[in-house]
Amino acid sequence: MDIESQSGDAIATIESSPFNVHLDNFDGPFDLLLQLISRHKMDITEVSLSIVTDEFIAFIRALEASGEGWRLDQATEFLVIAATLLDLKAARLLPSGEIEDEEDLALLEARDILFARLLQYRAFKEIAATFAARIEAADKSFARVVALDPALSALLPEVLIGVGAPRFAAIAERVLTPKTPPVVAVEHLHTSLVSVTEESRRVVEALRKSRTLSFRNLCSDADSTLVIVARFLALLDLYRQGALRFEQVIALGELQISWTGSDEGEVAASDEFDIPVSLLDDEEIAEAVAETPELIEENETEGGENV
Amino acid sequence: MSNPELERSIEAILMVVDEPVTELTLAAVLEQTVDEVVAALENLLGSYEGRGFTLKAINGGWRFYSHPECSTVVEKFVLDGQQNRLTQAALETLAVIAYRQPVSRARVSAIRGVNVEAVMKTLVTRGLVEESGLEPETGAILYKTTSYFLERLGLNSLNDLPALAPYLPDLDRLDEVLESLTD
Amino acid sequence: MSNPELERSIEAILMVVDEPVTELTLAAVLEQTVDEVVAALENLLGSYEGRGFTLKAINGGWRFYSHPECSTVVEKFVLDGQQNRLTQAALETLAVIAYRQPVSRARVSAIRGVNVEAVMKTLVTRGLVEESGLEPETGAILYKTTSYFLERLGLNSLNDLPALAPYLPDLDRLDEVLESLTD
Repeated sequence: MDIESQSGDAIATIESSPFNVHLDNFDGPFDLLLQLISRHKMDITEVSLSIVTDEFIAFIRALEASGEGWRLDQATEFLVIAATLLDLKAARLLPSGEIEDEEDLALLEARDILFARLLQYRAFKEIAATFAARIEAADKSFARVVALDPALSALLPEVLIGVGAPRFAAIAERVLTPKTPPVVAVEHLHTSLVSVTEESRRVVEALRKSRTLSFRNLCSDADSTLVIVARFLALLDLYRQGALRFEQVIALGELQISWTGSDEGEVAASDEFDIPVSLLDDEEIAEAVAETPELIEENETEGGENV
Repeated sequence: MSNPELERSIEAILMVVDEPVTELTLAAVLEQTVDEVVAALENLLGSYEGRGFTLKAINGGWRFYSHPECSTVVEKFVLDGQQNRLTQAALETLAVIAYRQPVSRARVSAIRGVNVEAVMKTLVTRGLVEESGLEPETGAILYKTTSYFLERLGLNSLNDLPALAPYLPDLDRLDEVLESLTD
Repeated sequence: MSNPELERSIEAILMVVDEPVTELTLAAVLEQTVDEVVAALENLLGSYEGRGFTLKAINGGWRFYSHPECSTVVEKFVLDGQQNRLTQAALETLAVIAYRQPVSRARVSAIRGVNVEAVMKTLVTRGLVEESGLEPETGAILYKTTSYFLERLGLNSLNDLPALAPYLPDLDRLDEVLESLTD
């Protein structure tokens, strides 16, 4: 992809401004694109596709190294971003106003569609914020729900249940179904549950001792994939607290973790991953995944220093 | 708290409660003296002149009622309207009681996720549900369905209620689930 | 029946109901046209300015509600079930469904740029979204918002949703392009 070399300058300017993405709302490739555009007030087409590609591959490799293997959802998400970026770049390379043949026209249309898609995505994101505000407002009003006055109910004809027994049972079934997303029950499994809080303590201990460790080393004594995942989550949480740095000198290389936190004392471990009763459900996995691009953010900075 | 604000708060409370509320309770919640609350209630009462509702104190508790002069339309509405048909809320509450009886009101509330006080009272008034002793641990009143309920649903006994899917939590598990929700 | 009398009757009826009453029901019981009933409801609504309660229509049904500004005191009396907060992902997915309904999961995914399977399931479980037939060409299940969705957002109808247009910059051809995306 030789077009990438042209964007080298643009990347330098990205590095000069702190790349500080708030990831609590991150959800999907359009989000990442939007954040790149809006936070840096830059043309999306100036992003180096090769750097973004390297970051994603490194990220996927890190997962692979952790024993997690390729995660299909993350890999496909990457492909969507890469394809979108590629289309945008291709469209940008067209000289504006000089449409010579039908292929040019098609590319311009592709660009329009991509931007329209982004704009549409952003519109729904903003609308969602008004939904949250409306729900909050609606929650502040309480409906008057009162029993019929006994004097009045004495006037009533025989009560009509209005449904037959099967329909009545269906209603009971619906109402009695817990109103939370179904959670996979794991009580019947014999694996002991892994605690991120606990693994976080081990990670902190190991890093304080060795200062720098590769993720591979950090997980060398892990006896299950769950432990590796828990340590990975613990690392993300510690990174968020600013207690460590990630380094990955070359794409696809080892992920090095350096301790930058205090040498003593308790490091507060987030217990958000340690959910009682169950494994993470889909939504929570999605949320955990959404946080992982913090790695990318760090890599981008590191990569920039090396350029 | 200025008087208009006090009156407004009292209106808001009385509009959504089903049980009459005493002046003492209002005074305690609103952090006012009973005299101030009584004065506010009297002001409110005066301001409802000509409206279709009014405030009444019964047994020391205040509540909104429709105005006696409007009883004809209210009765017509109750008879004409689909009031002999159970509302969705009543139907859902009845379903919970039928399948989980005997059950306390608090537990039905927890399952349905809303306050069921008024609906329970309607079900009792309509003769579909009745009290059935006290819960030993909490002393809460337990409710069960009546034989009139079976008759209206066209069943001979509770055993004829269609079975529910086996995956639904029973009462014991339900408590755990509910607890995990509020933790 | 003069207007004040109509308004008074409506107030009296709304005071005894345990579920929302439509304008049509009111018109039938009070032997008035729907337009007259609507005008009376609007008059009433205006006359409650500054009071602790208000009238609201959700999905076409009218009821008395406590005023949102009084929520703090009312909450001390009303112990509703815990309302679950929606995640950002759920809110955004809900927004897409609300504006594009009926819509297939694949199309929502395309707009959001992510797989929405888990979030859709959550929305259905919470009763905010329901299935609404099949897409004729693909056979994919279509989804739409429920009346509970309207209730949670405090909307009378989907028409009361804010217009999407102001959230989209005014670009030439954007509408065409957007249509080509969602069609």
